[in-house]
Amino acid sequence: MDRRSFLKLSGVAASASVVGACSRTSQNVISFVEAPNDGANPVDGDWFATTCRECNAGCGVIVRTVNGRAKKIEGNAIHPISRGKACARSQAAVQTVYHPERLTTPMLKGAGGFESIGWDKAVDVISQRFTEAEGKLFYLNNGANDASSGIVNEIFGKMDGFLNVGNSEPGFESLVAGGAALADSPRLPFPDLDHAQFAILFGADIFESGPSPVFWGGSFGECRRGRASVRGRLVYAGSRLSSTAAVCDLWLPVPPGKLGLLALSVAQVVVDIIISRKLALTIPRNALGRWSEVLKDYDPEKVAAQLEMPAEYIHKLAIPFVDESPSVAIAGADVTGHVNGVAALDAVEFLNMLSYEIGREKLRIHERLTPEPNEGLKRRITQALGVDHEAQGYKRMVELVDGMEQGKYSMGIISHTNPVFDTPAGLKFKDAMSKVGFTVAVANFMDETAAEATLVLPDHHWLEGWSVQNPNFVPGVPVLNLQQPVIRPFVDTRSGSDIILAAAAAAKLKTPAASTEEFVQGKVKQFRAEMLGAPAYLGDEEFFRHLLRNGGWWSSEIENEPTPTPPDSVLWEYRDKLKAPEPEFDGAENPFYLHPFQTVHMGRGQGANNGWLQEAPDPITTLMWQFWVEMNPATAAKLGVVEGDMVKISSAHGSITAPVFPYKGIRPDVVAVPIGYGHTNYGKLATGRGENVMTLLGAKQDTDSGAHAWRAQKVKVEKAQGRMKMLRNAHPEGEYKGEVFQL
Amino acid sequence: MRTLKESIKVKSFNYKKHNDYSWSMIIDLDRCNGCGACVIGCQAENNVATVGEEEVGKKRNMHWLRIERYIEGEYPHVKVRFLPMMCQHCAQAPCESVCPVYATYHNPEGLNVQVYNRCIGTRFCGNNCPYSVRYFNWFDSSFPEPVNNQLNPDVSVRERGVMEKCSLCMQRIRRGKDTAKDEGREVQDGDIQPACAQTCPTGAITFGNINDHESKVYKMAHSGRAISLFEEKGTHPAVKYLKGGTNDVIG
Amino acid sequence: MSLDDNVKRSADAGVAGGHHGDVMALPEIESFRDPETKAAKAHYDDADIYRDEKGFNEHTLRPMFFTTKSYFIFTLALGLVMAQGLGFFVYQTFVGLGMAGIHEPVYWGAYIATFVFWVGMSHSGTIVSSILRLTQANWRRPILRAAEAMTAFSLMVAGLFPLIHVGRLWRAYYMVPLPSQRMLWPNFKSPLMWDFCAINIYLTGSMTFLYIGLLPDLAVARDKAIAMGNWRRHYLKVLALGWRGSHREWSVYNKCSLFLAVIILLIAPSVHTIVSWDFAMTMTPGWHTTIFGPYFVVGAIYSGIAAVITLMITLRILFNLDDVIRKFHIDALGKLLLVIAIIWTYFYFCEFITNWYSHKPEEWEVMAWQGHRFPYHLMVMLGGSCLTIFCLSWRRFRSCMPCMFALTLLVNCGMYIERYLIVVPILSRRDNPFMWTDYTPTITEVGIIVASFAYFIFLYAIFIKLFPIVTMADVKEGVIVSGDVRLGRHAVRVQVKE
Amino acid sequence: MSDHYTVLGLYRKVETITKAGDPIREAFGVKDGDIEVLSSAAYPDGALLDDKELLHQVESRQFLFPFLMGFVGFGAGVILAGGTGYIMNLIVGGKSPFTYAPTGVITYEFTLLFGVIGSVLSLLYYAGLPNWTDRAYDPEVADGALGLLVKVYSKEDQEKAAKIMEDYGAYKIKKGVNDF
Repeated sequence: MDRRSFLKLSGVAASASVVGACSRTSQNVISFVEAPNDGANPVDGDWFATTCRECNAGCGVIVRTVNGRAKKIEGNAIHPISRGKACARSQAAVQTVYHPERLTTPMLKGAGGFESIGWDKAVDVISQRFTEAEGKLFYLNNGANDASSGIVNEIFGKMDGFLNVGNSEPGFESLVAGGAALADSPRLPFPDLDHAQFAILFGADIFESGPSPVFWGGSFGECRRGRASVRGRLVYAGSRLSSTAAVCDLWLPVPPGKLGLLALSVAQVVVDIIISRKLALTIPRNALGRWSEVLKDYDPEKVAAQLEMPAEYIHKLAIPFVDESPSVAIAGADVTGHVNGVAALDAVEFLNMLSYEIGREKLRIHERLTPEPNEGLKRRITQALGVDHEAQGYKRMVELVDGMEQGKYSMGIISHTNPVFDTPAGLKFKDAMSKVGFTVAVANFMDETAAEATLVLPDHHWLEGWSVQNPNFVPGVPVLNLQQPVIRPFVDTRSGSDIILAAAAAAKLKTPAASTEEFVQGKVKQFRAEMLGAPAYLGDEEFFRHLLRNGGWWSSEIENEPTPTPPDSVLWEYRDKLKAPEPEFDGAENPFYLHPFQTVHMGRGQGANNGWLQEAPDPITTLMWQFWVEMNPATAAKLGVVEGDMVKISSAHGSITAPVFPYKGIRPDVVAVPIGYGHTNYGKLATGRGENVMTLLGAKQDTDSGAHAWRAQKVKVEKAQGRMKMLRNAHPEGEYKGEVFQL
Repeated sequence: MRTLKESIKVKSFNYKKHNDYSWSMIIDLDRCNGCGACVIGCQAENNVATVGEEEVGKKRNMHWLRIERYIEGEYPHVKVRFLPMMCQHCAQAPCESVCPVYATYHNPEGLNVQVYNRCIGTRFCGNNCPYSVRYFNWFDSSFPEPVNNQLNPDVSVRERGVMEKCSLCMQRIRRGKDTAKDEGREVQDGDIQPACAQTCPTGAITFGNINDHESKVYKMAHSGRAISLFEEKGTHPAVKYLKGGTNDVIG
Repeated sequence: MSLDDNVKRSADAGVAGGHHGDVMALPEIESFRDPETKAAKAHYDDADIYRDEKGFNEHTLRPMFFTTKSYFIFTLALGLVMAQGLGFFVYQTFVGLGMAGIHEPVYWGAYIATFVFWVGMSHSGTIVSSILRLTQANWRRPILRAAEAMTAFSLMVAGLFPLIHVGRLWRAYYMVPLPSQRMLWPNFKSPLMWDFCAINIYLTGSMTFLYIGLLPDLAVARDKAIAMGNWRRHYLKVLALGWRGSHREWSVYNKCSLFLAVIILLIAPSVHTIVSWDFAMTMTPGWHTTIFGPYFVVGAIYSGIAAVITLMITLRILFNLDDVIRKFHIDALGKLLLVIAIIWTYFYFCEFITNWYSHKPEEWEVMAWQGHRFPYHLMVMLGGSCLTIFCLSWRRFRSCMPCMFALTLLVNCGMYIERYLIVVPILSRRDNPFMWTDYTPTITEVGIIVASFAYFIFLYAIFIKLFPIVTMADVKEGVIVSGDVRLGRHAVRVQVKE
Repeated sequence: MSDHYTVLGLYRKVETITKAGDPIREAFGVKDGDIEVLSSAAYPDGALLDDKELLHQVESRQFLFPFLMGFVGFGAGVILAGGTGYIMNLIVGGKSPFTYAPTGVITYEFTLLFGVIGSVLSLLYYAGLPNWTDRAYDPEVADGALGLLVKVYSKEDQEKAAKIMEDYGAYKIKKGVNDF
């Protein structure tokens, strides 16, 4: 072969190989890329219904498990509270089951700190203490009306000296007390946002704190765009533009503690409108005149200066309140956090009563707008569970702390709550707790309270244990939640209530059941027998299974007791409650109002050890993994600080330093600090992250209900040394350029 | 095999004509309250890694779905807007054509698909995405024992050096289609719910087949409020948004 | 002045006509960079070494055959710098690209800016060489090799950066159209794929161009190496392909050079155009512009020519090549640089005024001379246009070696920053304002980039020791085809052109 | 082919070597391909030796190499870029599987690549390189000497040619066998 033909041939060979390269593989390539989940076939897994216990709202959830591992938590579609949805905290709970820092063994505090003891010994120690305590003990939980609370209450409830305390969320007690305004029993007010056209949110951060952000989210969605032709409109009044306020159509920065005044002023205008438009209400016309007389002090022109806004804005609230009926007024944390909380709540409730009257007159009222059906049934469920439904609230906490100080208790059981961390410094819980000889902490993780306890019992995660719950927050229908183990315990834990039962049995106390599971079954049986009457087609066993399948029981129909329409005379009795006392503040000499608030992710601090929640950007600040203090840019400028500069916030009770996050949506005289940061002993992720705002708070209480007035605090703010890079998701310049999306 | 002529004729817009399914997602901005449940839902469903404080500081968080927050106005007339942002699954996706290895392409059901094990990490797609919704694995994602027990078996854990992004819960779509096939029927509206749509408490997110003219998404996409983000770029996203109301209805 | 006069004179002087065993008595040189090398000078009868071809060969091959201690120290230092870069690179590969400062959505950072810079640098050599070859500019002759080598080496350096930059280096071969069981095939619609092809083809082309240009000089070096018994004879023998300078070889060779020059001239602009399309094909504001193709090409030629000047002056000083690389060469290159600077400034102005006039917020955010980017823009403006155009307009400046050295370095600093400004600020201020970020390179990136410069210099240093750095055959041809023609009272140097 | 003999005469002057070429050709009737000049630089065609005719043939064909290879490259580009789109049928960016512009870009690049290869092949083919055998050569050519190389077919002719070269001013003669 000569050179020339060789070259020719090799050239042909080269191009032929190129052709060959692309000819064969087509089908395979397509099939390959069409398996974008990398060939993994979707596994169905098993779905179990249970109840989310991350907070006390009692949302029904379903949990997907594959090969005995919980994979995903979703809302239970038939559950009346969650309505098929779940919040961030609930879904992040799978992370806590498999958290590397979970407690795995009972630990007794000895001379050299905690020592691991076996479960048998733990039961021995507790039973011995039970015997010694002779009923002089307290049980402190997170305010859930659940099985363990019921068990403890049934064992010790009748003993003299026993105290059952629920360390419930701040503001809860006031809400309950305010809700009691019209009904004759404590209850949470339940304004029907779903069907409202116009809503005024009085400091109600319903998506962040409030009971069940999930339920409120659904209600908001329904209100806003649930109907074809109507767009629900919301107005938020409060000192900080929270993420709830962010979705509202108008934000009114009302000074702290003045929301009751605003509500009354709106009511005054509403009554005037009713009179001037001659709306036919059940309230006699002359009675309306009397109301007008009562409310005349709250004429917008008179209170506008106090509310620091033009009087026209009050009219802007009141006119649609009548025109766009049905309307609701919702009170929340900014109302209940002050010493005049209950008074303000009453004012808000009065608005709701007026709204009901207007709505009915306009034939727009929905049966669920304001009533609280089946209050009796709910109470009966509580009683059947054996829980002390009055245990919750700050009043009991004060009683407990006093008792501990006086040495009343030789023993205490603290279950799934962290009062050392989340009660205000003014309460001095930690000091009091140290005076109790023997404290048992039932917990999943080591936290500040467990560290102070004598004995730490690792409890099952709520995905692993049995319980039954009567949620605090009942939107319209009575609910009995069932919590079942959806996975086998991942680490060597025991149900806290099982241990208590075992110890009580060993101490020869009367126990309601041998185990929690048995207790739950018994309660369901009792419930079926007492509350429902026994449906013939379901035996006890089947009924229990039915509940397991559904995740609990709730009346499928709204079983209305007729809504009490207060006759004028009753309403007239109410007139004394319509007042707007001046708010009082702890540290009133200080220049700034402190506005502690819950974020959607941290809760009261439970979420702080969860990587997902820490990394999820806060809705308003978009900060991740970080603690901050919000203040108005004008305030920051006055203090001479920019974003990331540290400031020291101090009150008589303590001080914290935090990086500044200037935020336009806050009053210039308010500094807002998130709750849930600043753990000192809560695992690697949470410890040392920020500071605990609770250390600033005094022990001011609501004058009417005795609830903790957690926003009645004024503080000093001064520039401190240091700077911190703010780990924000939004760019500090870009966050003002939303117009590029032409939304 | 198609002839060359046929193959030249195939254009992106034919998805809607030639396939049973064309998946679409509608996000009602009037409903979104920024609560972040979808973010965690997505994270749990798709094995999205957490990156830790240090990396977050460098803006390397991996959330496939993020909620953008914009602030408008001056105190006291401040308005905060939330905008859930995930892969928009553009019909004319800028990210797809620039990938040198076909690691991202458009599947016949109108989804923008990322094939992790083809990806070599040139990050060109990320540069060409106007929405900035593609995320890069800067390090090996850390799911140390025992956290790995949570991992969803349907979704792979991505190696370092590859791009990842929202798949509109591809595995759920497939499961939905499998179930429908087992039951011998078409996929019904509402059968398939991506994790975010499933969990959104306010019901702001709706998912469905836009080829089905009876479906919710079809009706919503044809309502007057529907917009596409960066419409002027001509990307034709499968994710559409419903505009919010006016700023100040009362004023 | 013809060559055989020289040869005759050499013969008369008893220099030529030696035998095979007559080893060249090259003088020992004390210092590697002693510009005066008086001993060397004394060897020739006067400064114009073109007259003595053998002397010219010896002189120009000296950098290749004689190495001083300082060279080794210098190379070792370069090696250390490269080693740290390699260390960073290996660490980054095993730990993850997070070691670099890039993040969402600044997915491309200093690596790509450096890549563009090096690709730009590569545009001097072959393109200048091709143009000058085709236009038969006589002054091109001594500088061709150095310029072409620069092309090849800067491309070799540039080619590393995509590899450094990809997330999965161990899968980077997916870009190569290799039929495999994995059924992977590259997407030829991706500008990155075009880029991949173009860079590789350009590298192939320019290496070929360099090699073909080297061929006759390799033969000369081969003969010297054999005569000296130097170890280089082994590879030189092979690489010279048995070249013996027959007329047929020369004729074919010239033709081939012509083909290559034309083809390279077609490839080179396409390469940087395609690099610019990596940006311009995206819909990122600030990148998505039609001007990028020519703008990049001009920028590339600009920085390339500046780099050639820098390099020429360096070689001239280091290897005592004052007589080969003369002031008028630098002056001529300076004029070329001036023209390119003006064109580049024109493009810069076009881009700027388009953005300024339309004032689209997302684009203006980047182009505006504001904030922390102000000094960068200033540097680009000074290095890139104002100062350059001003200075180069003066003949005295153009023939001042230190001035030109400093200016061309400044030009390349400016051009590096310009590349950085093209890549980074646009990505950090792009469409979605929520995702705006700021980017600073990390120590890893800086280390690797510094190492890339060291690598380039290292390659050059090695090249100088292995191959003739001056285009000897071209210079000789220049001597042959030129002569003095008397025009009245003047004797004018003219060149024969066909 | 039977043995051939070569004579290489080295000259110092262009004038001398140009004069030496013709007598040798005439003396033996040497064909164009059998006589050659060696130099260290490219002299214009015909400057040293009148072999224009032969070179003209070579030159006129040399362009075919890059040209034809360019066509091959064009085909490779089209097949690679266009064929990929045709076979893979993957929709990216809403573009049809086969697209003109990217195919054009790739084709352009490949055409030029093959053009480069063709040019090099033309050099190698027509210049007879690489050839690492020991051929008639003298290192002094590299230093500027000019060599006249002739191929003859008998010992006598070799001697005769050497004589002619010496007569015409060659300062050095090298004789060889089978090493043209």
